Parts: sequence; C-alpha cells; structure tokens
Amino acid sequence: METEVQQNQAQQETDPTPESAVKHLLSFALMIGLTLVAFAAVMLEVVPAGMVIPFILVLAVIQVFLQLFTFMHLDLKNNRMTVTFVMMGLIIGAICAVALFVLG
Amino acid sequence: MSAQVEHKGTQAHLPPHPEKATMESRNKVLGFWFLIGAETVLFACLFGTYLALKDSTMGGPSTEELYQIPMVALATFILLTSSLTSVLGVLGIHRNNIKQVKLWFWVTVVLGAAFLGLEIYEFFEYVHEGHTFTSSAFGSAFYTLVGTHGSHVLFGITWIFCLLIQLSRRGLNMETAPKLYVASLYWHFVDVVWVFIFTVVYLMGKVG
Amino acid sequence: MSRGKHLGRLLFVFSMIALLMAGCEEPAKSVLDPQGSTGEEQLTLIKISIYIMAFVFAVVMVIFIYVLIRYRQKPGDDSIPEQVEGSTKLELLWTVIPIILLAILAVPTVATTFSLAEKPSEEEEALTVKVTAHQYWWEFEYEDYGFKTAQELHIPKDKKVYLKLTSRDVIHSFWVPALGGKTDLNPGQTNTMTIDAKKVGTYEGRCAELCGAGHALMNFEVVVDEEQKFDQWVAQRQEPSSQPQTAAQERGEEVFSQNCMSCHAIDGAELERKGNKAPNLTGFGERDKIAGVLENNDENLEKWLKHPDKVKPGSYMPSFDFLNEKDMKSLKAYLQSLE
Amino acid sequence: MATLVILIVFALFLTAIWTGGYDKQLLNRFRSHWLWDWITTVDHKKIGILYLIGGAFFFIIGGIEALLIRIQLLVPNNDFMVGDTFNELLSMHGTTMIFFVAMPLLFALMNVAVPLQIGARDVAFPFLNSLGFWLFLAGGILMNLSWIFGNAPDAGWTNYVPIASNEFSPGTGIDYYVLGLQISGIGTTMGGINFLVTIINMRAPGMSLLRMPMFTWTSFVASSLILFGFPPLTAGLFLVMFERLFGANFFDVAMGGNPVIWQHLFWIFGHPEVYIVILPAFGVMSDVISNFSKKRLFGYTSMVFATILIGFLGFMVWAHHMFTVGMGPVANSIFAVATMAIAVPTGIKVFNWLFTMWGGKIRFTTAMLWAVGFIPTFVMGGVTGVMLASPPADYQYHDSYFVVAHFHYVLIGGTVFGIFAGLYYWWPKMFGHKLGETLGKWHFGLFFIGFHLTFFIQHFIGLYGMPRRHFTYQPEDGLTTLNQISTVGAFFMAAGTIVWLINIIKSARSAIPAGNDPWDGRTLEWAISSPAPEYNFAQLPQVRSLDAFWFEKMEGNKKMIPAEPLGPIHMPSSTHWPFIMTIGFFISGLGFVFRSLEVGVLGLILVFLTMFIRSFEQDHGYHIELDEIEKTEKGANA
Repeated sequence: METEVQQNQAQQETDPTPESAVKHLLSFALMIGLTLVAFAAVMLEVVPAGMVIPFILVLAVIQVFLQLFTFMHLDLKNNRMTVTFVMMGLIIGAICAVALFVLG
Repeated sequence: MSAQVEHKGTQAHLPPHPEKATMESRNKVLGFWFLIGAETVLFACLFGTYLALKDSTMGGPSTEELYQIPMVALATFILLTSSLTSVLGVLGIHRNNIKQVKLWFWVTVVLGAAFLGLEIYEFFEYVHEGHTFTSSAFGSAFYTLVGTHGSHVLFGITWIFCLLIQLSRRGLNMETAPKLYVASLYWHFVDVVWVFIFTVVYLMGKVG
Repeated sequence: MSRGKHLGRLLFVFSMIALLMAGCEEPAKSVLDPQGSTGEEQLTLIKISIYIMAFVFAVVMVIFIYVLIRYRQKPGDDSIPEQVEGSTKLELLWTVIPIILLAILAVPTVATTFSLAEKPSEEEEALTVKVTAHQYWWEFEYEDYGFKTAQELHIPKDKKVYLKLTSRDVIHSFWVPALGGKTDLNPGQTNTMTIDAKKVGTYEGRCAELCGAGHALMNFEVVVDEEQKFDQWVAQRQEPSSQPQTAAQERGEEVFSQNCMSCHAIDGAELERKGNKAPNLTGFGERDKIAGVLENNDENLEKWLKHPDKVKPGSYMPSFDFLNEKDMKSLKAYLQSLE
Repeated sequence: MATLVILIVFALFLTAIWTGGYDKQLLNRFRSHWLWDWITTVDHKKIGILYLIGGAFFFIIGGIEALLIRIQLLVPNNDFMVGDTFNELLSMHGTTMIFFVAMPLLFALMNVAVPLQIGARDVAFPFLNSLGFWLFLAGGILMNLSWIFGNAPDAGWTNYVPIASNEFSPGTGIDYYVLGLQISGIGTTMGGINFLVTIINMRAPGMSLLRMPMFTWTSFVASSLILFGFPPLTAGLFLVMFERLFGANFFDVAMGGNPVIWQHLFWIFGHPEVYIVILPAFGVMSDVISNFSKKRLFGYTSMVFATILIGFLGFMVWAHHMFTVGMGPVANSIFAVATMAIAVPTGIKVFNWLFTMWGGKIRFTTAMLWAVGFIPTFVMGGVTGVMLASPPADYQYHDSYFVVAHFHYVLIGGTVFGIFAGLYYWWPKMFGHKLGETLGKWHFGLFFIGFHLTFFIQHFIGLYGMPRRHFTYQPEDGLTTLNQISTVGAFFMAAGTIVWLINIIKSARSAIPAGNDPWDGRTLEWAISSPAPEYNFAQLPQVRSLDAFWFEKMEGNKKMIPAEPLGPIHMPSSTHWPFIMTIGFFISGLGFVFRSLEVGVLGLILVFLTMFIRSFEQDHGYHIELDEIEKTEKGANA
C-alpha cells in the first residue's frame, strides 16, 4: 500500500505537525454560544417579533459554516472542487426548500 | 493469476493525514463529500415539505402547543458536544494516537445514543398528546423529517461502533483511519442537519 | 448498395407525401382557429414564437446543408484540415443574437401571462361559473342564478366568463382548444380563468390531465348563444319542466326515483332525495350528448344505461342491465322528456 | 405464517453460510461458470457491456409498449386497449424509456469511454459501480414484474397524486413504480458519485480539466445533476411510499395535505433528469462530429462553459412543467424567463457543431450519420422547447400531443440518436469489431424516417386539440389520418431497431478485427488496443494537449508518451457482494409491494448485513505482474 502513497502538490504544503485542538474548542464554544442566543431570541423575546426568524436562520447558517470549515476540515485552497459541490448542494437545497414552502 | 497484495500498513507508517495519503482514501473522502451534498438536497426537500404542511394540524396540537424547548435544548447540546468529540477523535488520528481515537469516538457513540434516547422519548410524548404519523399532514411531515434525521443518527452510531470494533482488532492503519475520518464527516453532517431542525422546526414552531 | 439508395429515396418521397396529406383534414377543434379573446391572445404569442423559431431553424438548416455538401471528404483527398480553435467574434455573435431574440419573445410573454391572470373588472359584468371536475364528468354551477348543470357549459356570446375551477377527487385540467388554454382543477384549491367567445356555436372541451381509466372520454361542450337565447336557457333551467306528462314518463319517474336518485338530481321534480354524486340531469332531453361522449338518442341511452363501463371505462355508474324492457323504456321516455 | 416460513428459510440460509454447511462443490461449480465472472465483475468495461445489454432489453420492452399504444390509436374509438390498460401501457412506456433505457445506455457509454478518455486504469469505486448496475437491473425487473402479476403502474411516468394514491389507484401497481424507481435511483446516485470522483481524481498526468474530451465533460456535468437531482425524487418517492403503505397524509387534501408538493418534488428531479439524459448525448455528438470532420471541436472552451451553464440553469426551471397548476403570474413569469435563458447555451452548442464541420473533411460513417441526423432533429426539439417556455402559449400546448412531439424530438432525436452514434463509434473499442456499416445505414435510414413520420405529425395532432394520454379520439375530430401516419412511422422505427439487432448478431459472427484505431481517432481511448485490456493502459500516458492522441499523431508519434515506467498494475478483485446486496434490496422491494412489512424489513436486514460483512472484509485486490502485461501488449500489437 505504501508504494501507492502519492502526495500531490496540495498535500505537500500541509504541515506535518498535528493541528492543535484549540481551534476546535474555540469553534465549539462559538457554536454553543450561537445556539444559546438562538434559543434566547425565541424564548425571551428580546429580538423584535418580525426579525426573529431571519435572525435565527442567520445563526444556523453561521453554525453550518463553522462545522464545515473547522470540524469538517474543508478549506477553500486545497479542496476547491469539494467546496464548489457542497455550496451547490446548499444553494440547490435552499431553492428546493423555499420553493416547496412558497409554492407548495 | 497474481498473488494477493499483502497488507503492510502498520501504526508506525501512518502518514500525518491518512485521509489524503492514498488515491483510495482521497477517492473515499471526496465521494463522501458528494454524498453529503446529495443528502443536503434530500433533507432540504423534507424541510420544504414540512414547512408547507406544518400548519395543517387538522385539529391536533399545533407546533406552539406541542414542542418542549428545554428537551430540544438538551438534545441540541448533546449532539453539538458529540460533534466536538468526534473531531477530537480525528485529531487523534492525525497524531497517530490510538487511545485518543478510541476514547473520543466511544464518547461520540454514547452521546449519540443519549440523543437518540431523548428523541424516542420525545416521540412517545407527542404520540401521547395525539400527534401521530397519520393524524394529519403536519404529523406525517414532522415525523418524516425528524425521523429521517433520527435514522441517520442511528446509522451513524452503528457505523462508528463497527469501526471501533475494527479499530481494536486491527489497530490504527491506512485502512481504518480513512474510514473513521469519513464516519466523523458523516457525524458532523448529522449535526448540521440538526442545527437546522432545531432552528426551523422547533424554534420557528414556537415563533409561530 | 445502389438499390438500397433507390429504396431510401422512395421512402423519403413517401414520407414527404404523407406529411403533406396530413394538412388536408379539417380539424374540429383547433388551437390555430380561436373563437375567443383568450385563445386569440395565446395564438398571437404562439405565432410570434413560431416566427422567431422558424427563423432560427432556417438559419441552422442553411448552414447545415451548405456544410454537408461543401465539406464532405472527396475520394483520394487525405489532407488534414486546419485545426481551428474557435472564433471569439462568431461565438459572441451566436450568444448575443439568441439573447436578443429571446428578449423579443420574453416581453410579450410576461405581459400576456399577467393580462391573462387578471380578474374581469366590475364593468365587464362577467358571468361567474363554478366548475367542479369529477371522475369523469364536469359540473357547472351558475352561482348568480342558483342552479347546477353538467357536461354542457352554456355561455352568452361576447361576454367575459369567469371560471372558478376546482376538483372533487383527483387533478383534472379544463381545456377548450378553440376558446383558450388549460387550467388545472386541483382538489382543495380553486384556480380561476377568464374566457369569452366571439361566435355562436358549440366547442369541444377535453380533460387534459390524466385522471384515471375514463380520462380520454371526460369530454364536455361549451355552447355559445346570443345573449337573449342564453337568458332564455337560464330561465328554463330555473323553472325546468320536469313533470311527467304521459303514463310511460310517470312510470319512468318512479323507476328513476327507485334506482337513480341516490346519485343523480333533477331540479324542479317532486322527488324526495336528490343525489349529488353524479351529474345533475335537469334538462337532459336537450343535451347533445350522453355522458359527454355518445350522441343523445334512444339507442345510445339504452347502451349507456345498460353498460356504462363499456362506453366510458372506469365510470362509477353501475349497470342497469337488470331493468326489464318496460321499465327501461319508460325510464328513457322520462329522461328524454326533461327540458 | 408466511412470515414464519420466510424467517425459517432465512435463518437456515444464514446458518449454512456461517457454519460452512453448504455444498462446497456446487459453489465451486458456480464460481467456475462464465456467468459468475460477469456477476462478480468490477471491470468498468464489462459493467458497461452489462448496462448495454440491460438497456437494450428494456428498450425492446418499452418499444413494444409504444407500438401497442400506436396500434390503439390507429382508428378512432378503437377498443384494442382502453381505460386502465392503456394507462398502464403509457406509464410503463414512459418510465421504462427514461429510467431503464436512456439512463443505462448512457451509463454503458460512460462506463466504457470515460475512464479510457481520461487515461485512467479504473473508476474510483469499482464496487459501487457494480452495485449501481445491479440495482438498476433489480429496479427494472421489479417494475416490469408488475406486468406478470397483473397490476402495472397506471398514473403516468409522472405519477401525479392523488391519482396515484390508494384511493384512486388501489392494488399494487403504483407500489411497483415507487419501489422500482427507489431501488434503481439508489444505483444511479452511486453511479453519479463514482463518475464524479473518477473524473476529478483519476485523470492521467497532464490531463487538465480543460483538456478533457467533451464526452467526459458532459458526463461530469450530467453526474453532478444526478447527484443533486435524484435526492428530490428519493424524497418524493418516500412520501408516496409512506402514504400508500403506512397511511401518512402528505397529499390527501382531506387530511390537510397538498398534492402539488409531489409535482414540485417530481419536477425538481424531472427537469435536471432531462439534462442528465441529453448532456452525455451532446458529448457523444461533439466527439463524433469532431472525429469524422477531422477537426478539433470548434470553440471547445465555450462548449464546456455552455455545458456547465445548462447544468446549473437546469435546476432553476422545473416549474415550467407546471404552468397550468395555478402558481400565479409571478412564478410563471420567473420560470418562463429562466427557461428561455437555457436556449442561449444550447444555441452556442449547435453553432459550434456546425462550425466544427465547416472546413472539415466529413466522412459519413454510420456514427456520423446519427450525429448529422441529430442536428436538425434536436434543433426542432429545441425550438419547440422555447415555444413551450412561454406560459400563455403553454396553456394551449400543455399536456397535448404538441408536448409529446416536443419531448420525443429531444429524447429520441437527442438522446437515442446520441446513444446510437456512440454505440457505432465505440463498438470496436467494446468488442474489437465494428458494427456493419451497410446495415448500420439501413438502421439509421429506417429509424430516422420513421421517427419524423411518427412525431412531426404529432405537433399538429396537439394543435388540433388532442390531449396526451387519451386512449381514443372521435371520428369527427379530424385526427384519423394524422394518427395513422404516426402509427406507420412507429413501425418504421421498430423495423430500424430490428435491423440494428440483426446487425449486432451478424457483425459478432464475422467479428472482423477492427484494429486499435479504426476511425483515425483523436482521444486517448484509441491509443490502446481494441477491445481494451483489463488494465486499460499498460503505462499511464502523458497528456500534452486537448485531443491528446491526435496531437501525438501529428507530432509523428504512433503511441502516447508514457508517464511512468512499466510495472506491476494493481487491480481490484471481483466481488459477489454487490449482487447479494441487490438481492436484499430486491426482496425488500418485493416485500413492500406485497404489503408484507416483515419481508420488506428482512430484505433490508440482508442489505445491512452485506454492508457489515463488506466493511469487515479485508480485500486489497491483486497485482498483474510485468510479464503478463508484456504478453498482453505484444498480443495486441501483433
């Protein structure tokens, strides 16, 4: 198997020293914070009534990107194709969901 | 014909990023990302269906009466934490530290099971209140969306559980490491879907 | 090989003749010969698009035929043609021109889409008809006049008719090619559509959305009359003559109330129960067709009553094969007497 | 009781496998049989041939259904096949032709050509590739079993609810549709992912994205459409299944449901599906036209971007199938304009094809005839497509024979012509010999004339007021002659297809070796022997240009320059698990069709069990040694 271990240009740049957990812990803290804010916005009615839904949706979207780019190790530089397809999935998904909601 | 290829991968030779080291593992990870893309659209369609039908309660309890936010919040924190633990497991792979990998993935499985237990309990509660799969269009759409997510959680913990067995039998090598990496991607995806479920289903259901 | 070529040419000539022959028949209901303003507006748009598209098609064909003749490989010529990469100018040309052509089509398209969706204004005093589709028949309710009829939609000439369309069971689609395009009838939803007719006559209508076994025979007619005649028809529908006159008809009414009443209704008749599962039969004797498909005469009526499923597959009407000859005759007499 | 029996049989099987208490000799006999070789193959070229056989089989079935439909419409008020029978015919014809003919035949071409065109030894996921084929076959067979059990789907290939709900379509007909499509859909999604990863990760050195042959590009875009287009169908089919089998209420108005949701889900899938089956055909045309004009593709870069644009816009226009549903003028206008926009990239493609031929040296081989016949036919279908994009006009065309004519012009004139062009073109690479040219020209002639006879007329049948899916018309409608011509045309097409089958048999009998490069090819697949050896390339080629092989030939090289030294080649080993897993899916599907939850779940258990076993299996393939490769290569060049 090792004979097959090929490294392409992208991987050669990666740092051989293992990444630290600090980034992930920070990201996790942020997620918990965003979740708390979302729950608070709904339960405590601190946000103006009409703005609650867009507000919590934005928070959810931020969380998705946190997951994608920290936990799931997606990064734009090395995985351009992956990022393109994931974004396409999100866009088409959003269109489907909104269309079904509005037109269905 | 030709001889079977012998497997020589041992812990000592594990490269820093096993998920990118061979063509096979790169294919696996990329293919899995595509699957995630497809699943995103699948869930989006179920979300759309739910949104279109959520007000058709046919006299049953409405979203506002039904949902219990404290329980949802608990489930959310459990699942978010499990997402962190699975990424810590992946860091273990990158450090070639099998103990760390085992520990964090076991925690992930346990948290996943706890989440699933909460969800099943929640469903029982709802059925008790007259909100069932067949009681209304709302009921059907709700259980289909949340249930599909639940079945993903179930599949995820079973999968990681199987991989943990493989891990203890064969050690951390070029075969098990990419599998675990992919499983953790799956787990994060399940988490991402839940972020939308608690936002779109539960919180928006409370806003009305 | 040469015989093959010969035969091929013959086939080609034959197919061309066949295509020409196709133009000879006179179609009874045609999108291309509209009788109302909705159909006319749609035809205008159809024509604009056909002209633009015919132009595009012609351009492609001219280049296509020229290329095929001019650039076929000549025997013995083994030279290698120049490997052209492309031409920005040409490529821009066939990007920009289609965009312009499509813009020309898009403007009237959007305008017509909105104008067709408009509700008729107050001054137009539109006639409102509620159309309910059933497997496999049509119900027309004249809400302003308070009566229902089936299979035949009567409308006055030169007057806007505002249709409110819904379905009792599955999805159907309302289509009268000569008067205007389709609108679906969805269960649990009401769609609207405005039509009018500029010429007196009878226009064929069809169900255009697969709705089950009898889909192909879910036909109806739109009968257009001068306003005066239409008013007469309305008056008669409001005061129908449904009382049996002869002994046979009286017996027929009895047979009707014993066998047909649970589903059918007849306005003005002194019958106890009035069904609404099946077409309202008031004025049946005056209708052109039975069940929307058979010409309305005694023979066909018997055929229909005895074996509805053979006439219209999937029909929910049970067979009345069991009626004895006398009862059948009186039932037919009664039905035909309804005006 | 039945459940108990099944459980016992199942348990016995399991014990037999686990304890090894089965007849080993019998198993060995199985294993040495040539069929076993095909069942367990993971070789993309062999899987391509399997797809071809499967697709051709269903093509014949779907064709017979079409002929029966045309016979029924030969005379007004015909009573040959009416009512539900006719609805079953048209539903099965549509579903079969799209899912079990167009898709697998394109997958056949993709499997054969794509890895060769990018200079790869294999696809990214040989296991999934094999599984995808078997699932397609299982889905197709499951759905066609409905003919034998006497209750075929009858709600059209669009399967609109509520006509497809229990209330209005009792029995098991629709269940075959739902489960058959669900199973084959899973396979298709896998196939799509496989090709995406193959094309992204496994290209030969130097094969940059903008050096890929057009067919590879279109396969790539079509695969991404599969990736995002099939999940909505999967979701929709789940909803219908839950509604029919478990009493859910998504579409039942009385329970608060909404039938329009299914239409949206179906068309969010359905419209990309149209491009899934047309784009690879475009790719075949591009390669064939360029090859037989001896010219590089005119405007290659704009072709690539046009393909991507078509793919992307393909997701934004689904509602143009639903203009009459009552979405309101705003939604209708938006979707109308978006639809028209697709005409621009499509037009770019047509003109690029024309100008590829311009200045070339056109050779009229059969493959090229299909490509040449494709251009006017597809343009016809394209322009009627733009006409349909205008909602007010569409109110008239919608669900009439005009639409039937339009989509047959696109699907036959585009996809089927493309498939035939591709088959005549790649046949030597698949089997080592060409398909006969004379019979091929007869095949083309009969099919082409028959096609236009059948469908050109149908534009007028529609405009004269005949809705589609009607099993009859009235004598006074004035549609008799038109329908008769159409029926005659259908028989011409059938005759053409028979000539094709004769051609296959005849050329296989004589099997005159075609040589490695019978067409003076331009792309990599012509640089290796015909049929391709199992490892494809003994040495991965170094790609230096678009039309890599042509470039080397112009440089005076007879072969590609290798990018690596000759060495042992790693191959994946054959596996029977995809077949076993498919059996699990099939049992499950059949169980759900017959409303037996136990059998359905049992089948799924078999599926998961197979997955489990597969996950624990350690299989690292095998190597083909150097001497073996040298022997093969020598034999091929001799």
